[in-house]
Amino acid sequence: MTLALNIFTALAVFAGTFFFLAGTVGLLRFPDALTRLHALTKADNLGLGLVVLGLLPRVEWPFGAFKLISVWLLVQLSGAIVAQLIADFVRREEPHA
Amino acid sequence: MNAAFIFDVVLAALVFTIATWIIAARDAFSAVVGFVAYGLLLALVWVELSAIDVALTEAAIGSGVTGMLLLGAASRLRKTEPTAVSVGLPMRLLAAVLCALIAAALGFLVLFPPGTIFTLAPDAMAHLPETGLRNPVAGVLFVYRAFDTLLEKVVLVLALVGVWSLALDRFWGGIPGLPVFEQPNTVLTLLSQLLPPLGIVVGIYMFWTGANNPGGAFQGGTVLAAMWILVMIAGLQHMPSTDRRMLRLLVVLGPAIFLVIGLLGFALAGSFLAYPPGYAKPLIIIAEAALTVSIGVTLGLLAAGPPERMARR
Amino acid sequence: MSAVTLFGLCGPALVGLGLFGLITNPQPLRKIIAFNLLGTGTFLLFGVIARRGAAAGLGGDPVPQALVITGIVVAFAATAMAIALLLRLFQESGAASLDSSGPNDASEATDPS
Amino acid sequence: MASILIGAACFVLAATALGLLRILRGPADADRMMAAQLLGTGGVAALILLAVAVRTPAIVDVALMLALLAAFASVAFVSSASRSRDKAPPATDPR
Repeated sequence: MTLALNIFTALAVFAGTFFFLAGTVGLLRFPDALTRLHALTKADNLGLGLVVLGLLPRVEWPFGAFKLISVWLLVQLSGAIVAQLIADFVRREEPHA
Repeated sequence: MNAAFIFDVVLAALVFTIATWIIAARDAFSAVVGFVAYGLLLALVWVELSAIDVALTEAAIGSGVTGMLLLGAASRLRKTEPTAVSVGLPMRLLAAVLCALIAAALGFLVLFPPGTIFTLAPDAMAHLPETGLRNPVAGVLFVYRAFDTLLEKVVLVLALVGVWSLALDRFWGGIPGLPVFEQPNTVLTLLSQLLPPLGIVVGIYMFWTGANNPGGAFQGGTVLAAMWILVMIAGLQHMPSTDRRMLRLLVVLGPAIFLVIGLLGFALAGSFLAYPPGYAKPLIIIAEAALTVSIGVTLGLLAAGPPERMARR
Repeated sequence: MSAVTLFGLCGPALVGLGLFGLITNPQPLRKIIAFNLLGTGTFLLFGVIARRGAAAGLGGDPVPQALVITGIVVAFAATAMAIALLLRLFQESGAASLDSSGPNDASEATDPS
Repeated sequence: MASILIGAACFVLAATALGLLRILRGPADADRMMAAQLLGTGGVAALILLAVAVRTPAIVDVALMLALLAAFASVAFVSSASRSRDKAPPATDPR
């Protein structure tokens, strides 16, 4: 049981870290601001989401788990809205983009 | 060489690199963004130094509210940048040598500390049960060094008076010049409707848990301040006029209640800021609750800046 | 070398960098940022002293930690004050090079009605 | 398990910090802001990984604080940048 749990955590966390790396690569390699924004949201959603998923069985139930999920939801909310705001800003800044 | 140490090495290297970047960056805006990132990393450093109370403060103030202030100033001052005269090379070299010497001297002290390591941790822990608190940092802030904390609150109020008095004479008591988002923006409205309720819960949680776990009035108050500013930036609530009596009352409420409790100490426990035995915790909670509100309002007003226009009557 | 020593050396380096920026950078805003950097370096030194004083089941000496919390709040107050001063200075002296939020009549004119 | 989690925290931190190269390159201020935003998320992930690895639940509170204020810097940036731009050159503004 513990072994299965460990494997689950390790897999989810590794998958999460991969999305963080993907987010960085996207931020550095994509050609313009709007596509870079796209890369950013992957780290918010999937990267942090998978890390939280992997850690869930290891925290105190229910408050620890509740806090972890709230952290993820908060980052989701801010991430989504900041992406919109920046996209809006960029579009008004350079109308051709 | 274990994982934790590698983490610390990476963290320290990042902090140092970003600090160098902040100093070396060509334009002020890059330096400010670097500073926001730097504050974030510093919160991680404080976690690694087992100072979670400090990490919370740094996360809230260091990168959050200070970042906002600096970003606002950087975009306002953008056009004045090219006019600044830079310092000549000989002066730079001299400064570099001087600063390196100071850093080296401090570094030497870190590497070769005095023989006996002085610590107040055992004393702090030994008397903590008498206060009813279980967070030693809260114990230091509100019992052992309560005078410092009281004065610090007074400093915040004085800083606010200082900021306000920078307004033009005819705007005294007017409305602060916080940049309000002018384009009607539904996304920002959504954020500032959803986030503040959660933020207020977190702020109160920080204050409440502060007695026994890392957290406290500063951290809670800062979260409240941030939420207030968010609501005002989004234009959901108008920035209040600074001559509102209620507002000014809220600013001094915390320090005033703390002072009253301190003066009661003369009558009930024999000296200033002493708590009568058995009543320490409730009194501290009352003072902290008032301080949380006052810190929230004061930090929010400090970030909003001096008054720049008058309220329409 | 331990992690504490590592951050302990980071502190002085930040103090040095901050001081250098404070002296050599001509822009007032950059000086304010550099001063904040210097401050955080000093706080880190306090943090290292606290960590070395770990005893009685605590991860660090709570007294320096509490001092740092006070310090961070006061540093913020000072920064807010400095920025307000700086913005006012530009309003007074460099109105031509500053955006229109500077001169007083303009801000009255754009007062949302 | 603890080392794996700390290793992952280390990796996330290093990866997202690499994104800070965007601050160097720019070109626009919005791109720079995005790099700080990414590091914010990375910092949150690193903190919760650390919290579980060293079994200190209070560290999650720091992550909660960062998550709550994650949008704050970007909102301040967008609002102050659009204000100074809108008011600066009246000629380019169609209104």
